[in-house]
Amino acid sequence: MTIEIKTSTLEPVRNTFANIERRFGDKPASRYQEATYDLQAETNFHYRPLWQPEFELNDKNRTKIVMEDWYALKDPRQFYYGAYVQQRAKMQEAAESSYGFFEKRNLADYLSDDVKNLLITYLIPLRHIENTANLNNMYGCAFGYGTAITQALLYNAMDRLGIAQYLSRIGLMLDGNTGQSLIESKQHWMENPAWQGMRALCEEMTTVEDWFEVVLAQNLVMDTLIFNLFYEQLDGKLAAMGGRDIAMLTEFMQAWNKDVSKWFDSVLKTVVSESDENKALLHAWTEKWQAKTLEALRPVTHELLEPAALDQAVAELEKRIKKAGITA
Amino acid sequence: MSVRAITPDYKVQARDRVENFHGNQIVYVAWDHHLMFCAPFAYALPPSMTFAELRDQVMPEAFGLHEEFTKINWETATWLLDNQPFTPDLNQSLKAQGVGHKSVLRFQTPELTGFQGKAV
Amino acid sequence: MSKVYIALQDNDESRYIIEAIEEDNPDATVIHHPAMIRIENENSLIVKRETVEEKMGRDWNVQELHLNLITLGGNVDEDDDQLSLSWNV
Amino acid sequence: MSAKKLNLKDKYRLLTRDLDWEYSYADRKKAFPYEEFEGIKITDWSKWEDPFRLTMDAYWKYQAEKEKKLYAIFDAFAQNNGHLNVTDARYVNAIKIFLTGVSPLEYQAYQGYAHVGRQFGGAGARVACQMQSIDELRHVQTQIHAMSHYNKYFDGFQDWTHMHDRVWYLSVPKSFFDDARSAGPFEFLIAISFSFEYVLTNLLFVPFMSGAAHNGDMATCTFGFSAQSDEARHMTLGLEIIKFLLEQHEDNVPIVQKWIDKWFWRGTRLLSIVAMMMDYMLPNKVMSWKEAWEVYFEEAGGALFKDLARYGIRMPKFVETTEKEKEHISHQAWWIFYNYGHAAGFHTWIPSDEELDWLSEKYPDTFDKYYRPRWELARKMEAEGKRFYSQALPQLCTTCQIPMGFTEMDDPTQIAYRSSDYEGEKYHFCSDGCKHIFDEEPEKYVQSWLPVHQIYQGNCGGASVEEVLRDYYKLNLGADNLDIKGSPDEQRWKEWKGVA
Repeated sequence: MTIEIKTSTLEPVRNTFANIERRFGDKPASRYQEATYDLQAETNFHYRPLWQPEFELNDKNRTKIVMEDWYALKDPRQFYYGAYVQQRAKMQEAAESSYGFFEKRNLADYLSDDVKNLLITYLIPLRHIENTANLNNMYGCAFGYGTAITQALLYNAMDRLGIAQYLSRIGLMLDGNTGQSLIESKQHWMENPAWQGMRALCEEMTTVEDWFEVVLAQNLVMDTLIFNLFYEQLDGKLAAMGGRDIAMLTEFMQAWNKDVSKWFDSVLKTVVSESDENKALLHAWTEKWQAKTLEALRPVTHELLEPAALDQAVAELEKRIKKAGITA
Repeated sequence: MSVRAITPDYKVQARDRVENFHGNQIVYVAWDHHLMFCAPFAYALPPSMTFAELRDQVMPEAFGLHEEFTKINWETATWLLDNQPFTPDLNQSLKAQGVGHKSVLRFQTPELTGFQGKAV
Repeated sequence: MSKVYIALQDNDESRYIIEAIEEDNPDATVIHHPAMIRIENENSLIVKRETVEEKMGRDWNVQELHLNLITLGGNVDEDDDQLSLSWNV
Repeated sequence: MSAKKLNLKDKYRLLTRDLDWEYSYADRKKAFPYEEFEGIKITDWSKWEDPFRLTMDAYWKYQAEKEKKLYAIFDAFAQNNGHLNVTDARYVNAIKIFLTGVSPLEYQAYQGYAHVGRQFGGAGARVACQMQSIDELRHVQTQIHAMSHYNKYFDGFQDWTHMHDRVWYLSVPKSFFDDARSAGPFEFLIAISFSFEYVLTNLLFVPFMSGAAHNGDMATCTFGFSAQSDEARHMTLGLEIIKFLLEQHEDNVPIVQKWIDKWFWRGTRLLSIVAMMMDYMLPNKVMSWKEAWEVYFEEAGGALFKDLARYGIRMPKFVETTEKEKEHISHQAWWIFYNYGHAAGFHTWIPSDEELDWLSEKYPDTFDKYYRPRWELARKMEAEGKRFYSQALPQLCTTCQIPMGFTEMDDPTQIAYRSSDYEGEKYHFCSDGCKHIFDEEPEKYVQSWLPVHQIYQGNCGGASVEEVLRDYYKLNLGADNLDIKGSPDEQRWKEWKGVA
């Protein structure tokens, strides 16, 4: 039996899910929209958490930031899982070919001991900072409100783990896969006086209670300073020391930083424009964490870079703060 | 046993306290061995309602769908209140005869064996 | 005796993997379900990289197994050369 | 430089666990505050065996490959009107339950694993949980995208997330996951990674996805199997966490056993919905619930518990009851929905002659004796023009929240009643298992958001059931609910297929 289907009867009954229609009208929706908006449970929670009975399972009061609609914090990159992993897979492929090239040509052998020492002392320890960034973004993901921001925080957290692993691989390439350079670099992190301020700050950050505060401290303040100092500025210094090839290995981090800054700047802008109270909070937090981070970074940048390096990084941070509209 | 929480005084008020029902109380009613009705019914009733009102005005709407309902001889039907044998007093209020908040009332009609005699 | 098992999506790649598993585990039983192939064996089952590579005629990473894997039962031990499933009985 | 090369295990350790360090400046307990209150003793996190060793670069690579394949099929499915290829319009109701009842659980799993993926002090366990968190997000999102096309052509999908927070039968899965997420981090892992993922989800995914394949549903089958490929990693995490806790300290054994008892029972109750999907909702049947239970729990679970016996772990409490229940629960569950089909967001129906005979064959000891008569009554009434719907709200079990429709397993004509008194209030349960769970932690379950009671408390809008369904649940009455017969779904299906 052949069945003739009239096209007229195959008209859709509706274009998208009702929650998406309520937000954007009755028209076809994007995959990002359908996979993001209103996914998180809003009401009628059954039991108070045994670990935090003062809150509901999903609770807007875990930060002092107030948003009428937390889904306003949409991701300009429109990352849902599929879009995210496919984008990262592309970056990974490029990184893999650089790492492969570096390894195959034994480029590590051409690095001077000075360069190697510098990397082990100042670059590889960043993997511990990335570990903290992973924790802080996970914290925001777990305690944040609404899929728009929490999914982006999760992607960010996983990225940080990825970056920590790339940094570790740089170490493994330096030591011929013995792990010795990672042991040494961890010793620096644990004992070298230059790093202790940063280590103390990382430890402190993981005890902050307000999720938006810690996400801001990490993704705006610390990241802007770290990425400027340890990738952009250090890159120049390495080139001058005959370590230009290292740039192949940190390109992922640089490209990544650009990608997430775009997202986080847009989040901040939206939060600021929501209310003066939000703006004041962001301002206070930014000041507080900027002071702490600069203090912590001073010894290590002092040893590693030119005296003006820190000012240059601060200028970069101030640019972002201004762009987001975070003022007193 | 008791719950193990981060604080020793993990205590949340019971959600279904009688005062939350705006003057009503919950009473569950079931007809044993008549599984046409998949589960006992839950009613929100004023505690002052008489047993006769429950039986003759509230119950027929749902239970009346069963063809045996009109054949019930209420003189011989037996009752359990919260699992104990119980003889209802038609003219007394639910509350006065111990039908409390979240009480279960079940009745049995052994001569009526359900659809096809299969307890349906 | 307890059975361990592994189930793969029924597709071309899986067929080579199954062939390899059958070769390395001669006592294993292969069961076909709609869209799924299940292999079970008493106590242990092993997937060897080398054998899969032989069947596929290309390099194969043990972690590629995850692309076609549906489910498994048993204690897992995975390294560069193989994935094994076992019960400690 | 030494030439010693690292093996995969050591390399993975360096790339994950070694990122962490002992705190000297801040109080580590303040950074990881939830590790102790459950009474679990961890003496050495470094004993954690990573259940699988995917670094992020490999994760991105393999997952992107999976996603690429999956979305290619979704696109093809939508372009070719794949919904026309399913066996029957009835089938689609099974996936309505999936989107409204299961997908939000994937979301809760994403949240739950994010929480423990931040809170565990051991980096190995933390990273494993983080990966599961992002996988679970993948699952909810691919499910939405798979169902997106169905939503355009069938009723009942459109307000799935709103429904999940409110609709009576969806409080069964919701309370299950709320219970797990509100528990401490170790209980969460035993509940979800071990009891649910390892012991029970095969029963949810494998037969059901095989069923989707068998019923022409390419979209569901594809996301299902693709999701299941992550599940294999998650199951391995489930087995690892239990071995880890049992090996860390002998005091953990009774705590873990208590959680296994609780979550096994809570899981079996949740799966009664899957049981009815398999036995009643798939037009082309794959295997009966009873068979699935025997293969995926009795056989596979039996092997597992034998393996765990060396730690002093025994089979879950009430497992004997499930041996009897496998003969009954699918029938009792579908009957509940048939009774309350006017209040459900999907369609219900009476099994066809062929299906009744299949059920008799699969359940020779129970179907004709106890359940066929129910369907014959339903048929008789339908033939008389009286398709019946229950006219009063049902009593619910305080723990599992399913209407009290389960019987004594030794007397299947008698509804099972259990109750407890706690602080002057009565609480009712469908089974010894549910009563036991309440009695262990009454402070938790007195909070249950029981839909029937909430309606009576006036917390669900309107005074009438119709208003609750229409305004609070946002069901499109007359379209989403009632029998498949005469539904717009059925009508459209007939038009597409060119049958009158």
